[in-house]
Amino acid sequence: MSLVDKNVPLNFTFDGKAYSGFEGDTLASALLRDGVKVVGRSFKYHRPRGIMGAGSEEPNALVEIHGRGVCEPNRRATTIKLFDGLKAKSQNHMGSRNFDLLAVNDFIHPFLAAGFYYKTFMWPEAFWEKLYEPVIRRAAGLGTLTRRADPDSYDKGFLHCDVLIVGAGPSGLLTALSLGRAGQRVILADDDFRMGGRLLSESFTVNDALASEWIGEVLEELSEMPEVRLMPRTSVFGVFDHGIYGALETRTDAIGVGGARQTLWRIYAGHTVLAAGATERPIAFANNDRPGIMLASAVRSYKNRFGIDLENTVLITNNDDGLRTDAAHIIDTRGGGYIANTAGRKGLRSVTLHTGEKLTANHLAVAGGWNPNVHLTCHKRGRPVWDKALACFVPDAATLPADMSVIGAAAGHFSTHSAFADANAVAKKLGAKTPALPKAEDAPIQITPLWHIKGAKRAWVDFQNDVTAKDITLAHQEGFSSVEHVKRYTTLGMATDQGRTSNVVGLAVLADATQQTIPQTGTTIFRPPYSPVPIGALAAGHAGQHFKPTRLTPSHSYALENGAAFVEAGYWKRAQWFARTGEKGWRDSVDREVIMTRNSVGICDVTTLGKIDVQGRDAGKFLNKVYVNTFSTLKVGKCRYGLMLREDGIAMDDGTTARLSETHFVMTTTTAKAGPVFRHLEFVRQCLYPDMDVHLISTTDQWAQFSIAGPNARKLLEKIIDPEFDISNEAFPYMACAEMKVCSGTRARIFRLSFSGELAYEISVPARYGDALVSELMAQGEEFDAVMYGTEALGVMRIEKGHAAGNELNGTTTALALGLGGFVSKKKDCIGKVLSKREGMIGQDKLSMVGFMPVNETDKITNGAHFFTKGETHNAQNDQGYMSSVAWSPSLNSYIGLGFLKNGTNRKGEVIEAVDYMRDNHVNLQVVNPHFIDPEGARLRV
Amino acid sequence: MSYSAFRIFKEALTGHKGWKPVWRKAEPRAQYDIIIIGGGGHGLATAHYLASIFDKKRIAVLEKGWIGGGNVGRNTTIVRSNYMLHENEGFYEFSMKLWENLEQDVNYNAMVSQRGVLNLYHSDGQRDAYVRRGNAMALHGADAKLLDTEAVRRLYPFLNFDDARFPIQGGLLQPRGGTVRHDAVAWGYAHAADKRGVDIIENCEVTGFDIQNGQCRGVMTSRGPIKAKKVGVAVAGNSSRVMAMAYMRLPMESHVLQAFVSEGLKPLLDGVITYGAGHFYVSQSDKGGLVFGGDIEGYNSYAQRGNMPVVEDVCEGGVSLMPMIGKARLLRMWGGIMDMSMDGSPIIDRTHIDGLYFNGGWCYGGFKATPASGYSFAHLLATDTPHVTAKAYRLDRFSRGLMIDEKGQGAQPNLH
Amino acid sequence: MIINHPLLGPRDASEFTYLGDAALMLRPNPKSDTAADSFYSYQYIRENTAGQHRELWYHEQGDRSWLVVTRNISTHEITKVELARDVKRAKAINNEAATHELG
Amino acid sequence: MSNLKPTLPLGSYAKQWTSLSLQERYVGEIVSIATPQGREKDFSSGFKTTFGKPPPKPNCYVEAQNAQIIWSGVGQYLALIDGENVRADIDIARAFKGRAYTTLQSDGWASLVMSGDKCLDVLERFIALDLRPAKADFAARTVAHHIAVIVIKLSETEFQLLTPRSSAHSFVSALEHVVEHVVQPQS
Repeated sequence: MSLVDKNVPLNFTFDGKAYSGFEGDTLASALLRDGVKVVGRSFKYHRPRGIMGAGSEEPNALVEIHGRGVCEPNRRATTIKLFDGLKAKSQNHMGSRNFDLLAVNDFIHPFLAAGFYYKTFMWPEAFWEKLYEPVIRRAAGLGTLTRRADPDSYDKGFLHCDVLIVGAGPSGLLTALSLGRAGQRVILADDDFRMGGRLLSESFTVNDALASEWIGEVLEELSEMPEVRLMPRTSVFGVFDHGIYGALETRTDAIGVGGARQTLWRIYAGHTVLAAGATERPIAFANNDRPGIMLASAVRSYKNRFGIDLENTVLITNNDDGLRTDAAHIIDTRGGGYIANTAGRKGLRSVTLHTGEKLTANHLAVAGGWNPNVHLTCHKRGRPVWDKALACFVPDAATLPADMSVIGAAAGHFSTHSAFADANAVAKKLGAKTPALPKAEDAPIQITPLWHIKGAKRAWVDFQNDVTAKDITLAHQEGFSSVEHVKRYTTLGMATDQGRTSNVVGLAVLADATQQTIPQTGTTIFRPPYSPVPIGALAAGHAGQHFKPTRLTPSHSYALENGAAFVEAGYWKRAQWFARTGEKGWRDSVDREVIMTRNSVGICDVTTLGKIDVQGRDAGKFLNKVYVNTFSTLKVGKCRYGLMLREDGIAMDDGTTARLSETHFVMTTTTAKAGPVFRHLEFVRQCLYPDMDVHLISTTDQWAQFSIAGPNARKLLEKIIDPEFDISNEAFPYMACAEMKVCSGTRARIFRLSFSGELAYEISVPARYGDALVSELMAQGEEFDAVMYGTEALGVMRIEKGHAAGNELNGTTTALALGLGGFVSKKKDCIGKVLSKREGMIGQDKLSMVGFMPVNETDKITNGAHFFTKGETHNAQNDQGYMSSVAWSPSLNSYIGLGFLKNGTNRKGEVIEAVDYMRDNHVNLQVVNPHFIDPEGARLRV
Repeated sequence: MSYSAFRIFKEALTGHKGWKPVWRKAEPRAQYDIIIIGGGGHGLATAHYLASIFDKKRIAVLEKGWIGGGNVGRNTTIVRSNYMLHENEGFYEFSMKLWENLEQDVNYNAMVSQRGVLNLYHSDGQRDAYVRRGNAMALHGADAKLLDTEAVRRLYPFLNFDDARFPIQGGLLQPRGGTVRHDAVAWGYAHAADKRGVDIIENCEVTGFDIQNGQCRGVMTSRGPIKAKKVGVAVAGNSSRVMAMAYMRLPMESHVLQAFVSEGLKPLLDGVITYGAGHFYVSQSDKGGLVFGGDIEGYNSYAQRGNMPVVEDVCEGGVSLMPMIGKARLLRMWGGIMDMSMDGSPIIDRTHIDGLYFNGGWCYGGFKATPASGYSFAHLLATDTPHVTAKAYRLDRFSRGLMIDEKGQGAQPNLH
Repeated sequence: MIINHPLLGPRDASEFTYLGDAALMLRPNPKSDTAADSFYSYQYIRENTAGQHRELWYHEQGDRSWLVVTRNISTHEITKVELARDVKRAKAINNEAATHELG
Repeated sequence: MSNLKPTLPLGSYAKQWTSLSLQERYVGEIVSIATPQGREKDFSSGFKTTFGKPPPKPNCYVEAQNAQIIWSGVGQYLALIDGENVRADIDIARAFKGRAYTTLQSDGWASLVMSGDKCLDVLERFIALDLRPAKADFAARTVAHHIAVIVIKLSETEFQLLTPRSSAHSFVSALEHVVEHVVQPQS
């Protein structure tokens, strides 16, 4: 009577050899049934290893799953649900799994004791990276990660419930039943693909019938309850704040078969019932790691659940539960029996008893007692406590999260009866009526702990990381007596199984060495995740282009069709330049865009600039607080440049703000700072001055905004503006703004602003018209040879004009340094004003923004260069500042730059050295006025 | 006891019976010349340099738990000296030079492995900032190379060059950067300090300062009062808590930073890579685990643990940069408490209380600073003058407007 | 984490942006003689006590409210969530009081 | 009327799966309406006059004649108004007799309607809000895949999603990715 379906055979390969198993098998059970002994190699000594457990505790049988040209390494064969076509391979060997060249480590093991590497490999100094370390690195590691993109796709989701039940064994199932009947929203999750827990692996009865019948009835009822969600193959791996749990649901182990291979769930639970069961632990004795030596509970799982009779089985146990295992020979350590050694390198052949008697054995079942799976009680730093009678750690009510209950074996209540009793108690506590207790076994725990059978030979504690009992005593001898030190020094419990089978045994060995009790020696803290989680699942949905959203401008389609190259500006994609046929490189395009704009007219999409509607009776007063200059006096129909400081006196952002009515301003921010500025304004509004009448709304996406710049800007704009509006210089001067209509009645806002230094306007229309407007502007502009220009030309023109931008507003510059000290109103307070006056932020020797031109006109200026006074040594002490923006100016036929120079304002005319080691470019530069073009601003006022 | 290959050979043949404790389990004495509070990397390094360079005697290190249990034992093991501001770069380059001679200095293999630290850039603006930084490094004698996309591809062909939301444009490489086996740093310094007579006293929690007339004369501890001529505090993560016992408030918040390790994998990644378009940096340990991390959680915390959003954010960064790691599995995560200072840079200074010295504010950059921090703090404790590379790390720099703000984020610690 | 928004009920903390100590609501008086000192403390000095912490969170991906959250920063337990504007209005007789205390 | 041709943010997107459909829905105009400080009573009566109903509570919307009004923040509402009227903000301010600050938002949002039995299975893989117990007048703003979204419950099997115009394409592609893990493409 087993739970595999022999009518459904499944074919698979292991290390290239064909095998077959059945529906309901794990890879481990199928391999065992086919007599495979050696499944992999251990981490350090490369010892042959077989299958030790039957669940997620497995430390030995790690394999790779292959598919679609990649592999998933380090999978426990015991948790892989067999599927047809599975290709699995063993890992961590040089050669084959049966003949691993690195097994030489096993023969020189005395030289590889715990921490040996800390004491040597120090000479000669240079040999570490070149010789020693590469050798160590090659030998270390487990499976291999394929150097190709993960072909699988994952989901991420959010579930909400009243009660999350972790573990669908007897206690979890019964709890779910009661709560489900009471109409509560319940999630029942279990990492196994079949629900039932230990009942599946034992030969118990419930209500005098096979346990599987009871399980079937309960699952059937649960599956019909709309508020109950059954989640098999779901590992609840982490406990986070406020009742949030991380869980990983696996749909299939096959790689790249379409759909979501796994789903990462964030579960929001009102209460959590931990019914996670317990894990059996081994006993440390000489050569206890041979293939064929298994946990007794696993031997029973393979027999009862998977229908595999493991021949020639010997049992060693220190407790009654172990006696449930069928064995040809029983060694009950409570009667004084123990094992002196084992033999059989690639598969157990014999067991030598303390008497010297040698038993022929192919399998050895080890029953060292059970450890409750308390892991999830520790993720919020709860500490389990030692229960002496049960010889295990149990959850401590005092440190348990208030919204968590632990029941059944996870609480140290091991019998099926007590599991059911716990379930009813917790269901009652959670307000549900409970059914009569199902009738089940109630065997008491009878255990006399035996942890370690001492001897000269190595006895494994942490199988995967090859930590032996001797390593732990050696660590203690060297002063590493804190359990955390021992872990770190020996690597005990640090392998992929996180010490599931080794932590308590290791602690016991350490306690023995320190002559203390186990609770005196300590406990180890369990950290998330309970079981390893694929990084791909944690990143679900965010690979490749989906890593972050993409924001598109209203002219995106137009730009795509007109040769634009795009640049990332935060999440935005902006046109960088528009290449025309015949242009050899980006510089050709950018130079043309600049020249044509300065000679006639250019159009640029500036929608990405943040736009914030500021409305209210106190809007002017509010802006006075956030800007260094005054806005309350701004006339309706006018714009003003504004500089905003952080409270620490450093420039935060700048932009122009227009006044549309007495109570209505429209602020613009830089593209990068749109979000942070909005947040800051809301902080000022809600947290500092909640009594001001001000409302803020972001309108960045609402309005498509274009800059129209160049001597012909007005002529172009006049062609589209509706005839009732006058935009002559007299009627609509520099810094004017108004709501108007364009293209026969299209609502538009016109701002006479200039970033380029030319006669310029910014026009904004509801974004629905953005795409049409840009085409219309270009069509109407044909007679002027109008061009679209991108961010590069925009940058060139603003550098030519000497406007600070993101490179200058870099979070370390003051209004003074930016040459904007004069903007700071002396009549009023503003955010940042007080702290901007600290001694370290004022004074002549501070950095200030100036312009630079090469002395030798063929020299190139490079951004990021550091400045030095001519003739001084190039070292850190003499550093005079740095270059922040550089452009080739087609207008001046020269490279130009903006940068910060100590006392820069007073050094105009001086020749300094710009030093750039990164590009090997050292040049002499002349310090000039940062306003390279039209410093008087005549052009923008025409 | 001294370590050597010969010694290992001998011990291996004689059953490892001769190994002695790496450091003595010292009992507190009534009085010391100098007490260091905090048996982490910085505190133990300070003790080592006080004894070895400044020839000081009667030194104790007081540790409330076990040594190396704080941030030196819970970081991502990266060492580098690639800073932009001179106030930092000089200090971290000094630290790098000390790392390069660490093992010989302390006779303990901390596996200083200089396999390179590569910071990727994805925009012209980032590139220019890295050029400025690389030039600052060069001015301090550090090594820096600007790489273009192709050079990055030659180093790490498996990064996402084809389908990236933010394409890799290049990187700033510091070949001398790398990793160090973090726990071994604490043990190595403890070993060396112990050999020079420093008392390393574990399970000894400081519960108060003995301050009279503006003068610190010792400390109260869970194991009784201990007198000292000078007391140095090196308890990053808990600085505010400890200094509050001296009635000092600091320009600092405590935040939690999570770090992650994958299951062991065969060698894949030689050096350290930092993503410029997401919160993700990664290296591979000698044991084969990918060690990676990202940003701090963003809210004040003294709990050594974090939450899901950051885990996901870091993994999203990882997969977008290295698409193959989707198939690697996260094995373990942990959190450390960071002293986040108000400008992202540390403090090594005297306090207004005579005899009380402070070292903290390391943000999440404390590990790489360990040797220079120890050296500079020892210098300050021994000579009452700041070490030349740590002169800017003053407590009063905020009131004077002399912030050292690498990231330009201002007085908001969670943005540094 | 979950923040129980006083108007919207429980929301995942990832909808919010964190700023810091709620004392940042008490901007000192810029006209006071001690403005330089009080602004320095206001901007740079933090109690940073392990335990109860009143702090500012902004519901950036929600209703744009600034909230004052009372949270134990050793355990992350949240005991109170208020609208910042209500807190400010209730406490601030003088909007620019030169005080460092809140509540 | 304008001789510029308006475009919908997603170009009239529509896609059908076996048991689920997703399509862009033209909503007419969207106007943000804010309450002047200290004039809350005037505002309420203005609201009632204009829409014939009291304003919605947090997490809710109200159906008015030709409009759907969502609570969007303290003292702020988002009105979705039938029909094209690019001056809707000005008209509403007028209807409120100046007792409200209004801002045109129609072009700031893309609107999608998701219909079908599997809506909740898709949405639970997309946003963190608990939608299963949501009432019939539920509306709330949250975030999905780093993108803002306003979720409006129309019925048990129909939800309207408003998302910012500039990132609407990213939003749809993230949503499609999830949909295709839950339902099969229509054959």
